[in-house]
Amino acid sequence: MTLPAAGQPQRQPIASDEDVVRVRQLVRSVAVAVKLSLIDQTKLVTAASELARNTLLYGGGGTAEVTAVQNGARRGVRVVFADEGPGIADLDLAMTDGWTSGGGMGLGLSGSRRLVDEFDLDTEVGRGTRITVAKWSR
Amino acid sequence: MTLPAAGQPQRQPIASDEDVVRVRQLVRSVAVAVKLSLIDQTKLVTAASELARNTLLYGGGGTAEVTAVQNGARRGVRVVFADEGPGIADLDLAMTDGWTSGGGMGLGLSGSRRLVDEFDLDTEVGRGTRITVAKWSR
Amino acid sequence: MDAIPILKLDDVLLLSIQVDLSDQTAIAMQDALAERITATGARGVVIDITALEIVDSFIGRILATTASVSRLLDADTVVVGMRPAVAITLVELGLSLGEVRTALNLEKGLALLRRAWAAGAEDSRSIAPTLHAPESR
Amino acid sequence: MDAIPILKLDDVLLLSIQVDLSDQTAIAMQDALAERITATGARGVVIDITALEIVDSFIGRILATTASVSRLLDADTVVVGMRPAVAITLVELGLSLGEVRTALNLEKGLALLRRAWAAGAEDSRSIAPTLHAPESR
Ligand SMILES: Nc1ncnc2c1ncn2[C@@H]1O[C@H](COP(=O)(O)OP(=O)(O)O)[C@@H](O)[C@H]1O
Ligand SMILES: Nc1ncnc2c1ncn2[C@@H]1O[C@H](COP(=O)(O)OP(=O)(O)O)[C@@H](O)[C@H]1O
Repeated sequence: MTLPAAGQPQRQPIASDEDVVRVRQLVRSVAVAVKLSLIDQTKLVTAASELARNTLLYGGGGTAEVTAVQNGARRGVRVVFADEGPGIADLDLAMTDGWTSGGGMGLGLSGSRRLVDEFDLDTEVGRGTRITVAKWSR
Repeated sequence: MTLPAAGQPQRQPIASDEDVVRVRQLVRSVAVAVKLSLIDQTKLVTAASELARNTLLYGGGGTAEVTAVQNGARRGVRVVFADEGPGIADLDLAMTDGWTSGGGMGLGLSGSRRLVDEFDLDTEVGRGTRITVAKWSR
Repeated sequence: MDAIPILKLDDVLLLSIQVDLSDQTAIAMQDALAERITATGARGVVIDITALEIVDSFIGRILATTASVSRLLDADTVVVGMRPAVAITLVELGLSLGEVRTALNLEKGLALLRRAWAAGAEDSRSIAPTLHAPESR
Repeated sequence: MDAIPILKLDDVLLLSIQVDLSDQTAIAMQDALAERITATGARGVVIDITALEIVDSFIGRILATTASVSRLLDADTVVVGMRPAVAITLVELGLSLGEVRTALNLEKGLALLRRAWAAGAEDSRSIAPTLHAPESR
């Protein structure tokens, strides 16, 4: 599990298309700072892009909180996406490759889970959704 | 969500093949009036054509109601298709790309959802079907 | 119900769709075209959709099946004049026109047919369409 | 919203994506490209993504649908310059770019188009893309 945080969390509101781009840039800068490999940076930023878009489109907007974390000798990046949208009623369905309630590709949740080392999803219908992901240096 | 209506709704009965053409023409004229881009006009009119045909073929006829709408600075078009036909028993199936109970391509519902910004489907078996779509200026 | 005139240019039939196409008109077009191919022995068909403001799944399917029917009657079909907005919408709708050949305009469509015939003397199915039918209940 | 410049090299349009692509910019790119294909009669499109640090499912879909739209407008598309990390990530994400053709760089992309056109005079659908629509509710 992700334990002691090695840096201050940085928050990025997600209220527009451009904010999704800003989330990518913020996540990349922290991933570079903790020295993730180029491939791991790319995987994490891609996952963050998917989840930030979901926060915007389905969650009605929200925030991303990006933190440099440390666990023994390993450094990493943790990102928390939070919204107060409708929540996800059928999580199994939502996590299925190819399933979308909108017009998407249905790969955002299932695909981003494959791209990160930790993936934790907390949702309540009518209350909102909170997704925490982390990626660690090797 | 679509809120204050900026224009009077215009109704077009859907009882024949030619009425489907009239729905397209009415939707296009309102889309032009609210200054949707040519591409967005085309997407909306195409979705309307699909849904009007469904109203005719599966709903046994009905109406289309077309309204110019406003939401802050953005203008848009809302179209409501209503019939008192058999309703849709299995909505997941009906929304699946390629599924048709008749001889169609099975792209009317799923495809038109991709073409619009808002898509809301309300149906009850034995009572009828009501589909509301909206497209907004960018 | 307006009929769609079918012109003959040498061995090519030319349909120019000018009306806002109702489903019945589209079906009538397809039927009339098949008769004309057989009556004239035409080797090619050009369907000009420059005037069409939308192509939905019904009309798209008619274009695809028209190409398939023509192919069975030994004529190749090219659809010309598709508007950019129509192309974008068709793809987002999820419709594939199967193997329907397209060209920018009438001249390019005719040139395409001539090229295919010249190159494909030994293989006249070179621009053959296939229709992918949807899964259905 | 930054626009993406579209250059013309003979009968090929070249888009070089330099910005960190927002969804709206990607859609605007697709729309502008379709108009330019029709306006210029271009036969090919090369999309250079050398500068793109990530391709997520939205941008990946735009690349795939752009190829399908171009095909309907009778132009072939090649995506060039994909970074290795992007390719690895796309596969792990589970995204298929459909039949989008790729090449290492601009020169190889142009060569691919020329080769396809030369070989495919009798069958110019040689690099035709198809779009597989996702399953949905
Ligand atoms: N933050 C969220 N709030 C509510 N619903 C969500 C959220 N994120 C995802 N979902 C639901 O899960 C579905 C699957 O999401 P995803 O796998 O990212 O595919 P896509 O974004 O292409 O639809 C979405 O279509 C949506 O219904
Ligand atoms: N207004 C309606 N009333 C009842 N059933 C409908 C209605 N609209 C769609 N359906 C059902 O949903 C199915 C899928 O519709 P659609 O995706 O438009 O494909 P298609 O029109 O090609 O059959 C139809 O075959 C029909 O069974």
